Amino acid sequence: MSAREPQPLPSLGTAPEQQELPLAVVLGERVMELPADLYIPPDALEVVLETFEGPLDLLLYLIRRRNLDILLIDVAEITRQYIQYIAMMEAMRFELAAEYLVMAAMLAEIKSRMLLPRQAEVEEEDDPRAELIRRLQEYERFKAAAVALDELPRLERDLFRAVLPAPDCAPQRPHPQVDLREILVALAGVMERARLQEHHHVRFEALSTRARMADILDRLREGGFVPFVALFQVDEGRRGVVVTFLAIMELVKEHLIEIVQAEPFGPLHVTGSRADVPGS
Amino acid sequence: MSQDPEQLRRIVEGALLAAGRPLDIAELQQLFDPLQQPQSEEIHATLADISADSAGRAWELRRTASGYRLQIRAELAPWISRLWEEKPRRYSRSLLETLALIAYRQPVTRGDIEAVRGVAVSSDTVRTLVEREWIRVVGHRDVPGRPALYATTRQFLDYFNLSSLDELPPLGELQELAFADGLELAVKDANASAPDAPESMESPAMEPSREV
Amino acid sequence: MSQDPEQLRRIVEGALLAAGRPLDIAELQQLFDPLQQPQSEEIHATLADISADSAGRAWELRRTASGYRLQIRAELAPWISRLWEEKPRRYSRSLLETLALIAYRQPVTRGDIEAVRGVAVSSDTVRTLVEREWIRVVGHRDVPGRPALYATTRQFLDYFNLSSLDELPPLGELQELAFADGLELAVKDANASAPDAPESMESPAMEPSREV
Repeated sequence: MSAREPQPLPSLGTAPEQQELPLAVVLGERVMELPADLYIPPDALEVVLETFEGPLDLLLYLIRRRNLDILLIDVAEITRQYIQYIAMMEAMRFELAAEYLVMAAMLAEIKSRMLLPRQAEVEEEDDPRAELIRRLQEYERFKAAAVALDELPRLERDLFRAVLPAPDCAPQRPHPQVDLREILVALAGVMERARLQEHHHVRFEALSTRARMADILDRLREGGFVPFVALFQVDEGRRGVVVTFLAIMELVKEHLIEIVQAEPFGPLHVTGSRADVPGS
Repeated sequence: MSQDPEQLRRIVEGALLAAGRPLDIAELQQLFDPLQQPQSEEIHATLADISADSAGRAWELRRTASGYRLQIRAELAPWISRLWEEKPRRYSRSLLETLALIAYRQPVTRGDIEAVRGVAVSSDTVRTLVEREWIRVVGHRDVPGRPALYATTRQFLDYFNLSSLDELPPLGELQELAFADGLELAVKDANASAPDAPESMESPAMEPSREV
Repeated sequence: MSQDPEQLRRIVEGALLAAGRPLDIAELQQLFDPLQQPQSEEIHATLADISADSAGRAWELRRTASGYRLQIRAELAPWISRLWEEKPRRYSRSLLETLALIAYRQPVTRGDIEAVRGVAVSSDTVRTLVEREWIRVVGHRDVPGRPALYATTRQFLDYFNLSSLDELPPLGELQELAFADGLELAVKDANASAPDAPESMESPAMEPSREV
């Protein structure tokens, strides 16, 4: 199993690393006419040869062909047939994987060993046929498993997904969840960074004042003048009044709003800073 | 040649469920061997049968310009659409910092936030917060460029279960948080110590030298 | 919270039809608002209902490795397959044998497969199987060259209508095979002496595929 990909059969006599193997047997038995005991009509031979999945497959084929009812087969006969087949393949210029030659060598070796006087007790492990039989059996199981797999009902051939168009619906993207703590940690981080930059001292007013500043700006967005006193809500009590007052002062300081008085001692009005009022 | 009506229905039903596109009468006929093709009247009757059967099911039979198709009823959209719901992302640190600064310093401009953070605030960040309805524009500062002033919204308070901004923890406590991640912070307790008088406006962190 | 069973059934049925892929119980529960999610028992009951209802119809509910799906019954394939011009793809013996070896012996290396098949496994075959998402690399064997170990995927099981590897057809008994010369070598337990593949010595009895 040295070669990954099938490769053209080299001239058998010159196959370099096969020298010590009895490939001469192959050459010796090479026949250019169709063997008489091939079971395949000559015109189908090409097709059949192409379908073999390797030497084990070819060997299994040969054994099973001869062996439909007989369990035992003559290794010499099988070897002879195998070699005839690969000779045919070679003659027909099939791209033969090196595996076929290795198998030919293995068979030839088994055959030659069978010809030697048999020793009384042959350990099974020493019998070169044991390994071959094991491999053939193993391969045959998976060959059958592949057939069974192919017969399983499968999508796109036997089964079809029932798929209907979905109703129009914009895919929803849920908003990220945020924990208040994350905001606080973020703020703390910013402030720490700002503190390290000496020139960026950050001042924070009371949050109630900040919130009220936003509320007041919001009320003034549409332009025009709002009576100063209208910004205060009596039901908020003294604390609310203080907060609103501080918010207004801060907004004035930041030039976000203006306080105007049409006449001395007249009512105060508040308006968004001038540029904020369209047309002014 | 006439088909067993049950089998005919199964085949037409199966084809409509598998096709995922409209099939016209001719296409439905061509599912059969030429010698066994049902008449178009038979197909029509089968379709009527299928349509009647679909009452109370997830699908309905619709006739479109290019033929008949089964489709999932529109009223199931709210559930079905969750099949394609994206996983919620997480907000970036810069977004959270921006949100925090708006919450604590509102109303502020992008420039104000950038001055504190020391880095630019992306338009995406602001847009995301506006789309989430957590911040809104409450005005414009009267300086060149008239930058928008941002403040938090009612929805922001609701999301964080606050009745007012006062319930945000005071900044003094935040100092201790600066490097303490995952610190348990009881918002309620913080509220109890929220400043409510002018003099408490100046907590340790806040020297009055503010940059605009 | 319990749902109206009729509505629950419509929603599950609709989702299975819209998804175009198997959905598991958790995915079906997540079609609902967190506060209204049916219990898994309710989902199971609904699926049983849908399955019972499909008797005699074109479709069937099938549980495969990734979940539940509605599919057109195999006996209708002769008609339904005419919807598509293209003939279903056929797979070569070498691809199927390679796939079978991976399915029954996983995790295996290319070398393991070649040892059984007696012939090189082409890179094309492996690439095709990986691209179909039927196999994937699950690790590397700690030997020189660190060859990739392949295993089958959930998509493989889904495609072949299986809910787990246990449902693969049982691997056949070793066929009797022997050479004649009086010395019969019926190797009964060839499996146990497989060379250089510790993992593959486990019985082909298929552990559940290792999905991450």
